[in-house]
Amino acid sequence: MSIDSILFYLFAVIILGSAIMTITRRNVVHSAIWLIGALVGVAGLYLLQGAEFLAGVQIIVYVGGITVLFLFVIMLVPVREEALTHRFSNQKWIAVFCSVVVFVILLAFVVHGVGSLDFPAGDEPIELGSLTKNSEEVGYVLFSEYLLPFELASILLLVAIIGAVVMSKTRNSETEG
Amino acid sequence: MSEHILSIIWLTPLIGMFVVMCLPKENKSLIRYVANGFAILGVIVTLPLIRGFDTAVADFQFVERIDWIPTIGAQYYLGVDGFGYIMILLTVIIGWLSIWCGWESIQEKVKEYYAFFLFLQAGMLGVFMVLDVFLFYVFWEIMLVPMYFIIGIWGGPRRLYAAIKFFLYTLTGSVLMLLSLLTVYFKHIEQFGNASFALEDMMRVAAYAAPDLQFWLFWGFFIALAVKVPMFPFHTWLPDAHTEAPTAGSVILAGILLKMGLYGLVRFAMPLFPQGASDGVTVNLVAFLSIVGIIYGALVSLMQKDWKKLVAYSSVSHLGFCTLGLIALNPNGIAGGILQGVNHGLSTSLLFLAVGVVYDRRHTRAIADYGGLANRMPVYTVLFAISMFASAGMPGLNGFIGEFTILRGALEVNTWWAVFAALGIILGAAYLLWLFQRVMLGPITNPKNEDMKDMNLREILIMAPLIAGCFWIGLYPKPCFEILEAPTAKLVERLDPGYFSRNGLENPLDKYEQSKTAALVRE
Amino acid sequence: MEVATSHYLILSTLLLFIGTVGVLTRRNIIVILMSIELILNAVNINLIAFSSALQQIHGQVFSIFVITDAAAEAAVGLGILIALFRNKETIRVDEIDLLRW
Amino acid sequence: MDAILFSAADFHVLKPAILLCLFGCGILITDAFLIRNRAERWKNAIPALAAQVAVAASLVQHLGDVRSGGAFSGLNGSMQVDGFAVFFNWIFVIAASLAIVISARYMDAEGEHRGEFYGLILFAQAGMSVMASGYDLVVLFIGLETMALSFYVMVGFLRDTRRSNEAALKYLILGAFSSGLLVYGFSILYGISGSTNLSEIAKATAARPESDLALFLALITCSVGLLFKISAAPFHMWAPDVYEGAPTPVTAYVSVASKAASFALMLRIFLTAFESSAEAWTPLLGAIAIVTMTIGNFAAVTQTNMKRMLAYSSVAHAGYILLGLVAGNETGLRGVAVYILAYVFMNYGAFTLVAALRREGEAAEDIDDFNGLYHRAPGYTILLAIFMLSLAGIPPLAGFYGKYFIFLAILREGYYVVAILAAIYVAVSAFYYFRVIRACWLLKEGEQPAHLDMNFGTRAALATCAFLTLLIGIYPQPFIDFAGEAVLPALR
Amino acid sequence: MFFLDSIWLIPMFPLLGAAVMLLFGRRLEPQQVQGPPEDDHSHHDGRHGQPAGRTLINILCPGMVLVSFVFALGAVFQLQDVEGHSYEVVKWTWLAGLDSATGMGLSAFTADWGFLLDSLSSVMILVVTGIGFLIHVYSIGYMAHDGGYYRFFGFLNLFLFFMLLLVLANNYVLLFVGWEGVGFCSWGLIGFYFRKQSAQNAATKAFLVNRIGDAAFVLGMLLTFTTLGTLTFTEIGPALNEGGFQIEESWGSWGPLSLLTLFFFIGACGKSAQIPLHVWLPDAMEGPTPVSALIHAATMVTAGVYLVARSSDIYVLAPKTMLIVAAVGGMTALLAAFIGLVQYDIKKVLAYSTISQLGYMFLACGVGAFWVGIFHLYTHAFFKALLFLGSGSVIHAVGGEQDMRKMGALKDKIPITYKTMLIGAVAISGVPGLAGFFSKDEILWKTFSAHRVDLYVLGLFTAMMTAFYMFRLIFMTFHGDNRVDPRTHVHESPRSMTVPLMILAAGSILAGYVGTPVVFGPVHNMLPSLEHWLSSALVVEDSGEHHAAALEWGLIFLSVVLALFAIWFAMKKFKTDKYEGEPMHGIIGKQCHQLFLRKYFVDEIYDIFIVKIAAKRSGLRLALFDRQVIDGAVNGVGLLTRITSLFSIFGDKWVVDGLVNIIGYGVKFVSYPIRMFQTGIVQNYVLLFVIGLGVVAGYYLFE
Repeated sequence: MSIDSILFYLFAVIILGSAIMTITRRNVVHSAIWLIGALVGVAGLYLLQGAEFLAGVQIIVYVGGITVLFLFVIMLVPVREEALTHRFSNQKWIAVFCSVVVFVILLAFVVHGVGSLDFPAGDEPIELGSLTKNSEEVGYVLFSEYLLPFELASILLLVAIIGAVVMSKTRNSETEG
Repeated sequence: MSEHILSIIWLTPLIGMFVVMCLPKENKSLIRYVANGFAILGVIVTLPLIRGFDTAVADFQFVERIDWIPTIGAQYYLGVDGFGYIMILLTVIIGWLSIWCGWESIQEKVKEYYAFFLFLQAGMLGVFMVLDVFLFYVFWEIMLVPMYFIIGIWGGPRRLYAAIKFFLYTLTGSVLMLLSLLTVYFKHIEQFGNASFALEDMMRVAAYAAPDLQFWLFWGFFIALAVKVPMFPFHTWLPDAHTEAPTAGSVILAGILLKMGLYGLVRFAMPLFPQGASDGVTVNLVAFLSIVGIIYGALVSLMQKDWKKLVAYSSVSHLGFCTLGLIALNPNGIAGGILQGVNHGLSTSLLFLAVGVVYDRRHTRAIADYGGLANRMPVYTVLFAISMFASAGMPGLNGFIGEFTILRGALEVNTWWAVFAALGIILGAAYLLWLFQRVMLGPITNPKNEDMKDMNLREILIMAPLIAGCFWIGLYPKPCFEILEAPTAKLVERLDPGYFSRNGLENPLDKYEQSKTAALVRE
Repeated sequence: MEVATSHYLILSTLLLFIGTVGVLTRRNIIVILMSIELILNAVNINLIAFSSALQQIHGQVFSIFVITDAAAEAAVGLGILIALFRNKETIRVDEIDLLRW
Repeated sequence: MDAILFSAADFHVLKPAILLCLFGCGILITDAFLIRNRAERWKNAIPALAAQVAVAASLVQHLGDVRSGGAFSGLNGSMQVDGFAVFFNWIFVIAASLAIVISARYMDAEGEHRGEFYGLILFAQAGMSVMASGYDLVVLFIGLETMALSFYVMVGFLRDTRRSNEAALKYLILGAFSSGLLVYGFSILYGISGSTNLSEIAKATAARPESDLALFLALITCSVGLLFKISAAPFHMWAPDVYEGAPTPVTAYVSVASKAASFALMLRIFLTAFESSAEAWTPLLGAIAIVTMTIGNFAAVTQTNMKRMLAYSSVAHAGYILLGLVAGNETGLRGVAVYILAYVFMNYGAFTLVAALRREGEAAEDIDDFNGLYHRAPGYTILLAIFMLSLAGIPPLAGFYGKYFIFLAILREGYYVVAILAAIYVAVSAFYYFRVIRACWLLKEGEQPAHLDMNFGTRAALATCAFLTLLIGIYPQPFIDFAGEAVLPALR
Repeated sequence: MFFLDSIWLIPMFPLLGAAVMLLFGRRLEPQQVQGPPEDDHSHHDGRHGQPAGRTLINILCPGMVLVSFVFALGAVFQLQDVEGHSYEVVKWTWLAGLDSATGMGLSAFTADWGFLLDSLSSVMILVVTGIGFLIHVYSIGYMAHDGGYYRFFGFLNLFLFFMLLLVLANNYVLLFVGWEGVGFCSWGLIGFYFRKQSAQNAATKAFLVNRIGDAAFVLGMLLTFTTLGTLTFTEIGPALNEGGFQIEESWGSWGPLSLLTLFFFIGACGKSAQIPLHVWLPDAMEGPTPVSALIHAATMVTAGVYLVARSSDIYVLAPKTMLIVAAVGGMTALLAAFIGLVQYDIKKVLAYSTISQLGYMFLACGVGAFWVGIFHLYTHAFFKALLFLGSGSVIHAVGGEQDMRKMGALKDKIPITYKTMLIGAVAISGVPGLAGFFSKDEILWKTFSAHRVDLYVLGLFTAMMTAFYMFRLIFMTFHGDNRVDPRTHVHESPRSMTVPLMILAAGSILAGYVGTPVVFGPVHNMLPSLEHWLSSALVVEDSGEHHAAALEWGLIFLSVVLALFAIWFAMKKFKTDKYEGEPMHGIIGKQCHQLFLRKYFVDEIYDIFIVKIAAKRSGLRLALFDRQVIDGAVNGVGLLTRITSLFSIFGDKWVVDGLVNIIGYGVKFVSYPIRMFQTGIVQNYVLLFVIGLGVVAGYYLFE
C-alpha cells in the first residue's frame, strides 16, 4: 500500500463524494461549493500524476474562474421556493436506472479494455517537485506541436466572450435602438 | 435536320412551354393561340419522321447519341423503332387534340394550364424515344409533376386527393424501378467493366444474371409499369385521377400516359429480363391479373353512376387485354397488345372528349342527369355511338382488330385465357350500351337538357381525326402491323429464342435483313 | 502496490456517470451545467492518466484545451441562461418546453 | 520539432482559417466603431462576403496545389489539405455566403441586426474549415467546439424571443454533453495510440487485435458524439427544436454547414482511426441510418410548422447520407459528397423562402401560411416547387443524384432490404414535400395571407440556389467529377 | 365476266345509299327527329303526304337495292358457266396479322377484304337483295307517317350492306364483320322508336344476347385458325385433308373440331335465336314491321344457318356437334311452336313461328342435310316475309293495334292482304304444292332417313302445330266477329305495300319447285334441283341406303294429313261467330297455357340470374370491393376498413380516401408516436441520448 495509492483512493473518495453532493444538494450554492471540492480533488490527482502545471491551471481556471462565474450567476437569478422543493425531475428514477445500466456496460469495457492497453513499461512516474520541468515541457509542446489549437483556442474564447456579452446584454443597454 | 429530328420533336413543346410562360397572363386568347400553334407545330415536325421511318429496318432509327454524364455512363441516347414510332405518332396527335379541346373549358390559370400541358407533352415524347435507361427514368419521373398539377389545379371537387394519390402510386412504383435498373447497371459494370446505361449494353447483362435475380428485377420494373398501366390491383388511382382531371387531362391520361406502362414493358422490362418475363410464375400471375382486370373492370363500370368513372374503369378492362397480349410472349400477343394500346388511346380519348362536350354544357358527370340527348344532339349521338362501338370492339372499327389479335396470341398459349378474355367482349358491350341507352335514348327527362346545343364545329373537328383513325385501323390495319412486325419479332426472339424456327416460321428479321441488303444493292 | 491506469479510468467513468445522472435528473439548469463540468473533468482524468502511463506530455496539453473548452461552454451557457431568465423568469429545465413535437 | 513559429507553408495551409478569423475580428471592430445606426448594419455583410471571396481564392490555390502535387499537410501534420478538405471548405464558403446574404433583411425584421452576428458566422466557418482539414484530435476538437459555440450563440441570437433562447439552451446542453462524450472517446484514442495525430492513431488501431474492447469504447463514445452532430436518430432530438427556434438564416446555416462539417469530421475519423474495425461499425451505422430515415420521414409527415418539417426532413436526409458511409465503397462516398453538395442548394433555397416570409411583426412559418402563395408570388412559388421536388429526389434535379449514388452504393454491397426501405421512404417523403407544393398551388389563401418580403440579397440567394439545383440536375457531370476527385483519393 | 368481277360492288350500292342517308339525310327530312312514339300509326287519313325530300329517299334507297339485285342476278347467271360454281374476288389484304404457331405448324395469318360467290352465297344474295328490295318498297308506304324516315332507310340500307358482306365474305373474319354489322343495324332498327323504354330495352337485349354468341364465334374462329391454320373458306377443305383429321366420334374426348364447331353453333344460336339464346327475338318485334320482316324473319336470323352450312365440311367431321345442333334445333322448333300457340300479339305469333322454323333449319343441318336447311331458309324467306308484311298491313289497317283479340272479320275490308296472307299461311303449313310443303317434307324425310325417328316425330308434331297456330292467326284476324275499335277507320294499304305482298305470295307458291322430292320422279328431273346446285358448295351426302319410295310417300301423306287436320281443328275452334273466353284452355289446359304464355319463364329466370345477380350485384359488389378492400388493403387497415365501411358516414373518411389513408392513417399512425418522443423537455432528450448510447455500447458488448 504505497503512499500514492493511498492518496489516489483519498482523492477518488473526495472527488466522487463531492461530485455526488454537487448533484444532490437542494441549494444551488451548496452544489457550487461541492463542485469546488470535486475540482480540487481532481487537481490533487493531477499532482499525483506529476502534472503540476495542470493542477495549477485546474485550481486557477476552474476554482478561480468558472466556479466564481457560477456563483455570480446564481446570485443574479433569484432562487424560487419550489425550485428548492422539487430538485429532481420526474424522470429521475428511470433516468438513474438507465444510466446505471449504460455505465455498467461502459465500465465493463473500461475494465476489460484498458487492461489490454500496452503502455511502455514505465520507470516510475515523474517525481514530485520538478515543477519547472513539467511546465517547460508543457509549454514546449504547447507552442510547437499544438500551436495551432492554441491559437484556435483564442478564437474559441473570443467566441465565448462575444456570446456571453451578446446574450447577457439587455436591449436598452445598447447604444442605439 | 433529320438526324436530330427526334430532339426537335420533343423539344418543340418544351420551347412552347417557355414561350407561353413568357406571355402576359392577362391575354388569354393570345396564350391559347400560341399554345395551340405549338401543338400543331409539334405535329408538323413529326412529318419528316413519318417520311423517313423505314418499317423494313428492324433496329433503331434516327439514333442520336451524345455523352451526358460519362462518369455514370448516362447518355443522351434517342432512337425509335416500330414501338416508339407508333407511340410518338399517337402522342403528337392526341396531345395536339387535347390541348385544343381545352380551348373553352379552361378559363382560369390559362397560362399555367398550357405551360404544364406542353411540358407534359415534352416529357411523354421523351419517354417514347429514349434508349438510355437512366434518361428513360428521368423522363418517366418528369411527367408526373405536370400531371400532378393538371389534376390538382383544374380537376374536379376531389382533385387534391386524386392528384396526390396519382403521384404517390406512380412514384412508389418508379423508385422500385430505379432500384432494379441500378442493379442491372452495376451488374453490367461487374461483368463488362464499363459503366453504361445504354439499352443494348444493359440487355447484355441478362445473359449473366441468374433467373431468380432476373425474376425479382423484372418485378421491380413491372410494379412501376403496372401502376402506370394500370393493372388490376394497382389500378385504384385511375378512376379518381380520370374522374377529377379536366377533359383534356383525362384524354392525355387515357390516351398516352397509360400506354407508357405497355411501352415500358416491351421496350425495357421484357428485353432486359427475358427470363424474368418468361418465368412461369410471372406469366401465369400476370395473365391471371390481366384477366381479372378485364372482367373486373367491366363489371365495375357496369355499375358506375358517374360517366367518367365508367369510362375510366373500362380502361382498366381494356388494358387488361393489352397486358394479357403482352404476356402471351408471342408475336400476335405483343403486337396486338401494343396495337390495342393505340386503339384504346383513340377510342377512350373519344369517349372522354364526348363526356367533355356535355360536361362543358352542364357541368355534371352524373349519368342520371342526362337522358334523351339524342333528341337534341343528333350529331353528338352519332359520334358517341361510333366511339362506343369502336371501344366495344365492333369489327370494322379499331377495337376489334386489337382484341382479336390479342386473343389469337392468348389462345396460342392457353385456351382458357382466351375464353375468359372473351367474356370481356360481352361485358364491354353491356356497360357501353347501357350507358348509351341511359344517356342518349328516351325522352328528355331533365328540363336542364332541353336547350342543349349540339356540338359546335371545333368539337367535331377535334373528334374527327380520332374517328378517322378508328376506321382506318379497323378497315386497313396492315400498316400498323408492318410497323410493329420487326420490333415484335426481335422481342419474341429475345424472350423465346427459336420461337420462329421451332414453329417452322421464317423469322421476319431475316426477311428484313434481306430487304435491307436489297435496298442497299439498289442504291 | 502501483495504482494501475485502469483505476483512473474507472474513476473517470464513475465521474462521467455522476455527471450524466446530474444532467439527467436535476431541474436546475445551473446544476446541469455543473454536471457537464464534471463530465469534462472525467475526460481530463483520463488524459492525465494516459499521459503519465505513456510517459508523454501530450495528454496534459490536451486536457488544457479541454479545460479551455469547459470554461468557454460555461460562459456561453450561463449567458444564454441569463437571457432566458430575463424572458421567462425560470431556470427550471422542465419549464422550457415551448418547442416540442 | 524545431519549427516553433509558423512556416510559410503552414500559413498557406491555414490560409482559409486565418483569413476568416481576421475578417471576423475586423467586423467586430468596424461594427463597433464605424457602423453608426441600425440602418447601416447591413454594411457588415460586405467584409463578411469579402472574407468569403478571399477564402474562395485561397481554396482555388489549394485545389490547384492538390491537383498538381497531391495532398499536403502543415503544422507537423496536424492539418492536411487534400481534395476532401477543399471540397468541404467550398461547401462552407457557399453556405456561409448564402447565410450572410439572406441574414441582413431577416435580422432587421427581427430587430436583432448586429455586427457580431456576421463575426460569429465567420468564426463558425473558421471552426468548420479546421474540422474539414484538421488531422489531429486536438485540432479537430477545438474546431468542433469553435463551430458549436458560435452556433449556440447564433441560435440564441434573438435574445428577446423565448423560442430562440430555449433553442439555444437545449442545443447547448445537449451539445456540451455530446462533445463531452466525444472528447472522452478522443481521450481513449489517445490512450490507445499515445498520439493525437490521426495517421498515428490509424496505425495504432490497425495494430489492435480483433474486437478490442478499448477500441470499441473509443468507437462507441466517438460515434455517439458524432451521430449527435449529424442529427442521426436517436440523437436527433435537438434538431427540430433548434431549427424551429433559431433565426431562419441560422437554421439554414446549421442544417447545411454544421451537418456538412460534422459529416466531414465523421468521415475523417471513421475512415482513418476506425477504418480497421469497419466491419464492426458498418451494420450498426446501417441500422442507425434506417432508424434515422424512418423517424425523420414519418415524423415530418404530420408537421405543421415549415421549419420543423424541414428539420425532420433534414434528419431523414442525414440517414440517406449515412447510408453512403455504410456502403463504404467509392460510389457511396462519392454519393455522400454529391448529396451534401446538392443538399446545400435545395435546402438553402427552401429556407430562404421561409426566411423571406418573415416580416417585421409577423412570423409566418406554418405550412398554412404558404396557402395560395402562388397567387401572390408565382415566380417564387415555382422556385419553391423546384426545391421541394429536388428534396423529394425527383429527376432531373440536384437532389436526385445524391439518392442515385447512395442507392447504387448500397445495392452494390447487396443490402437489398435497406435499398427497398430507402426507396419506399422516398415516396413517403414526397408526401410531405408535396404538402408544401399543394399549399402553394392548389389551396385557397387564408384571411391574412403572408407576403414575401424580398431584398436584393434574398433574390440573389434564391436565384443561385435555383440555378444550381437545376444545373446540377441537368448537367451534373462537372459536379460529380469534382465531388469524386475531392473525396475519393483523400479517403482511400 | 363483268358481273362476277364486280361482285364486291353488290354490297357497296346499299352502303352508298346508307352513307348518303346517314350523312345528309337529315337535310332531306322536314321534321327534326321523329314524332313521339304513340303516333306510330294512329290518326292517318287515307292520303300519304310525301314531303319533297322523301321522294329522293324513296328513289335512292330501294333503287340502290334494286341495282345490287340486278348485279346479283347477273353474277349468278355468269356463275353457272364457271366450273365448280365458285368465284373469288380479293380486293385487299385486311388483317395481315403476324405469323403464329398453329396446329398446322406454319401459318401466316391473313384475312382479306375478299368476296366469294359460290352456289351457297348465290342463293343467299338473291334472297337478300330480292326480298330486301321488296321490303324497301313496302316500307315506303309503311313508314310514310314516321319521322326519322332517312334514319330508317339509312339503317335498312346499311343492314343490306352488312348482310351482303356476311354472305359474300370469303373468310370467317370478314363474315364476322357482316355478322356484327347486321347485329348493329338490328340494334339500331329495333330501337328505332328510341323514346319507348320497351324499344330501348329490346334493342339492348338483342345486342347483348347476340354478343354472347359473338364471343363464342370469335373463339370458334381462333380455334379454327389454330387448328387449321386458315380462315379462308376455300382453304378449309384442303387444310382438313392435309391435316388428315378423322371424324371425332368418341364422346369421351372433345377434339378441336368438335369444340370449334360447337363454338360456331353457339354463335349461330345467338344470331338465329335458338334455345337458350332465343329470348331477344320476340322482343325485337318492337321494331317497325318491315324490319321484323326483313331482319328478324327473312335474312339476318338465318345467318346462323348459313354459318353452319358454310362450315359444313368441318361439321361432318364432328358428329357430336351435329347431334347437338339437331337436338337444339328440334327442341327449339317444338317449344317455340308451343309458345306460338297462345300468343295474342299478331307479330309475336309470327316471331315464335320464325324461331320454330329456324329450329327446323338447324334440325336439317344437324342431320347432315345442309342443303335442305338452306332450301328451307330460302322458302321460309318468302312466306315468312309475306306473313310479316301482311301482318304489318293489318296493323297498318287497324291503326297500330297488334292484339288479335281486337281484330277479326277483316277479310272483306282488306281483301288483298287477306288473300296474300292466306297463301302464306297455307305455304307455311305445308299444304302440298306450296313452297313450305317441299322444304319441310324434305327436312322430315332427311331426319327420318338419318335414323333419328325421335327427332322426326318431334318435327312432325311441330309441323302440325305450325299449321294450327297459323290458322288460328288467320281466323282470329280475318274471320269471326269484328272486335276492332269502332273509332278506327279500317282501310286497305297503298300500292307500295300491296304489290310486294302479291309478289311474295307468288314467290311462296313457286319457290318450292327447285327442291321437289326425288320420288316425284319425272317432275323432279324436269325441274332445276337446288340440291344439285348446292352440291358444289356444301357436303351433300346421298342418304346411304335408299328407302322404298312407298315409305317416303307414306311419310309425305302422313304429314299432309296432320297439317290438314290441324287446319280443320283451328277452323273449328276459332272460326266462331263470337270470340269469347280462351279456346286454348279447352285444348291444352290453363296451366300449360300460362306456361306457354309466359314463355316457360325463361326471361324471368335470365333476369333474375344473369341481369340482376351476375351483372348488377357483382358489379356493385366489385365497385364496393374496389373502394373498400383494394384501397383498404393498401391502407394496411383492411379489417378496420371493412368494419368502418359498415357505417357509411365513416365510410368515406376511411374507405374512399384509399391511398391517402396509407399516408394519412398508416403513416400518421406511425408519425404521432414518433413525435411523442419530442416532448420539448431537454432532459428527456438526454435520456434518450443515453439510452442510445447504451444500445450502441450493448451492441458492441454482446456482438
